[in-house]
This record gives sequence, structure tokens and C-alpha cells, in this order.
Amino acid sequence: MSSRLRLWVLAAGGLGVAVLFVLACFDLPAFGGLRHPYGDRAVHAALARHTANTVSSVNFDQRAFDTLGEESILFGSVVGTVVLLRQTRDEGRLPPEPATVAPPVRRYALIALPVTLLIGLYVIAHGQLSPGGGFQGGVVVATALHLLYIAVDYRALERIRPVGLYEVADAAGEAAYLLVGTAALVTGAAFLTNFLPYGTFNTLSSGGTVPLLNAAIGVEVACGVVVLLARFLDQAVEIESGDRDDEAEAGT
Amino acid sequence: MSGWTAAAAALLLCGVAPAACGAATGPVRRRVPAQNLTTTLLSLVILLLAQGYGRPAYTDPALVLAVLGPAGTLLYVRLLADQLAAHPPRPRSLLAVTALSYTAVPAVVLPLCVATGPGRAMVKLLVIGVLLVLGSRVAARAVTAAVSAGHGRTGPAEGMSDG
Amino acid sequence: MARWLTTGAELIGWWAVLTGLWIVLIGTVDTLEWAVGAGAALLAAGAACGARRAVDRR
Amino acid sequence: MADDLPLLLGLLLVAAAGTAAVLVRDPVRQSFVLSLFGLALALVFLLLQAPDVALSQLAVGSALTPLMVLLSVRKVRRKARSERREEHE
Repeated sequence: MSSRLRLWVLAAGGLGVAVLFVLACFDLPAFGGLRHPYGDRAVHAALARHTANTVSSVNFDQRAFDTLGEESILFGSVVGTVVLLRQTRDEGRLPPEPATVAPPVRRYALIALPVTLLIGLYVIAHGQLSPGGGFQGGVVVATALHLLYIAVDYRALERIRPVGLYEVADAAGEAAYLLVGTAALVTGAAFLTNFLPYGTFNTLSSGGTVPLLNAAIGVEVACGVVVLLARFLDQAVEIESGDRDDEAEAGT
Repeated sequence: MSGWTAAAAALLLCGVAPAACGAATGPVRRRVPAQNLTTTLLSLVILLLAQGYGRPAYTDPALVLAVLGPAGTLLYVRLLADQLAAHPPRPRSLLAVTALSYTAVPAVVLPLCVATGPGRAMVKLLVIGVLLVLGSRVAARAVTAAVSAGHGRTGPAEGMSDG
Repeated sequence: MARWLTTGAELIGWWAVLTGLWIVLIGTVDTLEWAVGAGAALLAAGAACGARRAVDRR
Repeated sequence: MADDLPLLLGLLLVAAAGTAAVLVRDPVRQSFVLSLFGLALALVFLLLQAPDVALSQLAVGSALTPLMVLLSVRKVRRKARSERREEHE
């Protein structure tokens, strides 16, 4: 097939998609309209289960099984990254050199780390009440720990980051989600049914299993991201392919 | 449209958009401070929108951005230190960016505090404001430190990229 | 002994400050909030002390 | 119309940042544009009353994505340099 013919085929295909797309757009409901059949039902169900944040109720209660799938995708991709970015036989490891850091930046990191960590925990714990939840808070917690690499150096981060423990906690978070789901089976309900008492609306204990699942996701995401970044950092900072003399001239 | 939402739109148009343009184009020495300014101003826009919509819960994204925005800037400074040291930003423009954050943060947060009234919600707003000011301050300090460390440096240090 | 005392004081100081911050962040305050906030603040305070020591021992 | 002004601005920002993210070729510069794109998207999500999604976008886009992009760039460049040097020898 000549390139000219290929271009014509591409143009015909593109034109067809464009026509169908425009036709489909005309049939869409108006932007931000007043009728939301699914939204109304979701809000109703969320309020019936005393969960103030409807999105959390959808994610961790009404469609908790979907979230299990999403969590497993993250878990699987972390495992895949760990396998792909492992240290191979022909790669050497070089301890990272200390970096020179300005004292004000270091002081900021030491103050910002616990504050960021607390904000992450707040976002996880209040997933059923206000915007946020396990995923968002977990990422914030993981970022908080990496302030030590960003503002100090890799050796400082390695001191407070035993990767093995985080790998175990990552798996434990994933398992906790499954266990909460299985606990519903024990009570005679379906998998991942919200079997706990719903509690008082708009308090920390409301929402039944939603806060528990949020906490499980929070642990899994925070530890998963830490493990993921540990592999990236190892490759970028420590692991060297070939012989090590090259690095003496780095930065030229 | 309430006054708060109008203020948010104005800040978006006159503050965030130019800052984002500065962060998206040009050399690294301009992008890093502009990125920090963008996150600071966007956090303020979110605070204004939260007040405009009457949803106190919307301040949470602003809070998260107030801690993660400086982290992002520090990370750029850390991994692009070589490029910053090779072509350092002018101290005057760095100072101008910091001064802009210093004026913008109180100019937005204090009226919001007055509108909220005394209470824990007001303290939360003040905490966000303090975090934003601290963040832009430390970002400017980090850039200056990276530049001076780059000039005084003889051998390669661990955190330096080789851009 | 003195080192233990300073570490303990640092931990308690961070813990008090962070518990206060938690109470500022949340909406309605009740007993469970205090308990969860104190726990989270203890975790963050531990991280603060650990980070400080990691930086000092560098 | 006046009520939609912030949303209009946000959508324009997303369109501009998205186009720029495609057009920029250098990965380091792209990481800046990508993080701006994330910020613009977060703003639009917030304007469309979806703070949960906005929070996810902010959490991932403001520090995590640029960190992974820049670390990968660093690794690739280091590898490319040591391979170049091996060819020289």
C-alpha cells in the first residue's frame, strides 16, 4: 500500500469518526443539567447509610467491589515495578553521597514532614465525611516521607524507610480490604456488604465499613507508593550498570 | 456570582494564568519559581471558591496543595540543581516572585478570616496561609542555595542531575 | 538518660502540637475524634523525631 | 454566563496545558507542563463540584508524577552517558 493511499484511508477513517462524534455530541444531555437519575439514587443510598460524602459511599459501599479491582491494579503494578526495576546481576550498587543542603530548607523539611503526614492521615480518616479518602491521603502520606529525599538526601530517607516493612504493610493493606469484605460473608450477607452499624450521621464513626475500607486503602496506597518510589530511587541514585569508574566524571 | 467567586475568577485570570505561562515556557530558571507561584495562587483561588460556594469542605484541596506545592518545587530544585546553577535566576526576579506571594496570601486569607468569623475554621485558614507563606519562602531559599552550592561545588554531589 | 529525656520531650511536644492541628482541621469535635487525632498525631510525632535523628546522624 | 466564567477559564487552561504537554518534546520541560496540566484539571474538577477527584489529581500530579518523570530521566541519561563512554573506549 503506497503512502498516498494510506493517507486517504486515514483521512476517510478520521472523517467517519468526526461525523459520528459530532452526531453523538448532539445527543448528549445538556452540560450540568438538572436531571441526574443515577446521582439522585446514589445520594439517597448514601444518606440512608449515614455517609456524608456520597463519593465515598459509592466507592467503598455501593460499588466497593469495583474499588477492590482498582486497588488490585495498583498492587499489581507495584509488584510489576518491583520485578522490573530489581537489581540485575551485572549492576552494581553504590552508596549515595551526602548532598549539601541549605539549613533553612532542611528545617522546613523537618517541620513540613509531620504536618504533611498528619494532613494525609486526616484525609484518610475523614473520607466518609469530607472530600478525600484512602487513595488521596495515602499519596499525601507517601509524599510526606519523600520530603526527606527532596529536601535532605537519600541516606536520610533510607534511615526511616525500611522497604521490607513497607512491602509487608502494602500486602497487609490489600489483605485487610479482602478480610473486611469476607467478614460480611460471615454475617450471612454478600461479599463487601456494609454490615456494621451505620452510626450517627456526620461523625467519624458513621458509614459502617466505609472508614475501615478507607483505612485499608490508605495503608495500601501509602506503602505501595513508597515501595514504588524506592525502586525508582534505587535505580536513579544507587544502582549502576557496568563498571563504576564512569561516575567519577559525572556532572560534566 | 458572588464577590468571592468573582475574586477567584480575577485571581485566576490575572495571577494563575500568567504564572502558569511562565512555568510552561522559557528556561528552567524561570520555570521553577513560576511553578511555585502557580501552586500558591491556585491554592488561594481554591480558598476563594470554597467561600464563594459556601462549602467549607472545599478548603481541603487548598490545604493539600499548600503542603504538596512546595514539595514539588523543592523536588525540581533538587533534581535540576545543575541547570539552575548553570543559568541562575536573577535575584531580583526571585525576590519579586516571593514578594508577590507574600502580598497575595494575606490579601486573600485575611478577608476570608473576617468573613468566616472567629473559630476553628478561621484558625484552619490561617494555618493554610502560614503554610503557603512558608512554602514560597523556602522555595526561594532553596533556589538561592542550589545556585550558590553549584558555584562553590568541585565534585559532583549525589542529588545533582546532569541535564 | 538525658538523651532519653530530650527525645521524650521532643516527642510529647510534637504530639501536643499535632493533636492541636488535628482539632483545627476537623469539623465537629467528639471523643472519638480526640482519640483518633491523638493516635494520628502520635504517629506523625514519631515520624518527626525519626526524621530529625535521620538528618542529624547523616 | 457570568456564573460560568471561572469554569470557562479553567477549561481554557486545561486546553492550553494539554496542548502544550503534547507539543513539548523534552521530558524535563514536559514534567513542568504535566504538573501544570494536573493543576488545571484539579481546578476544573473542583469547579464541577467534584472535590474528591480534584484532591486525587492534586495528590498525584503536584509531586509524585514529576518525581517519577525526573528520576526516570536521570536514570536514562546516566545510562546513555556510560554507554557512550564505553563506545569511546
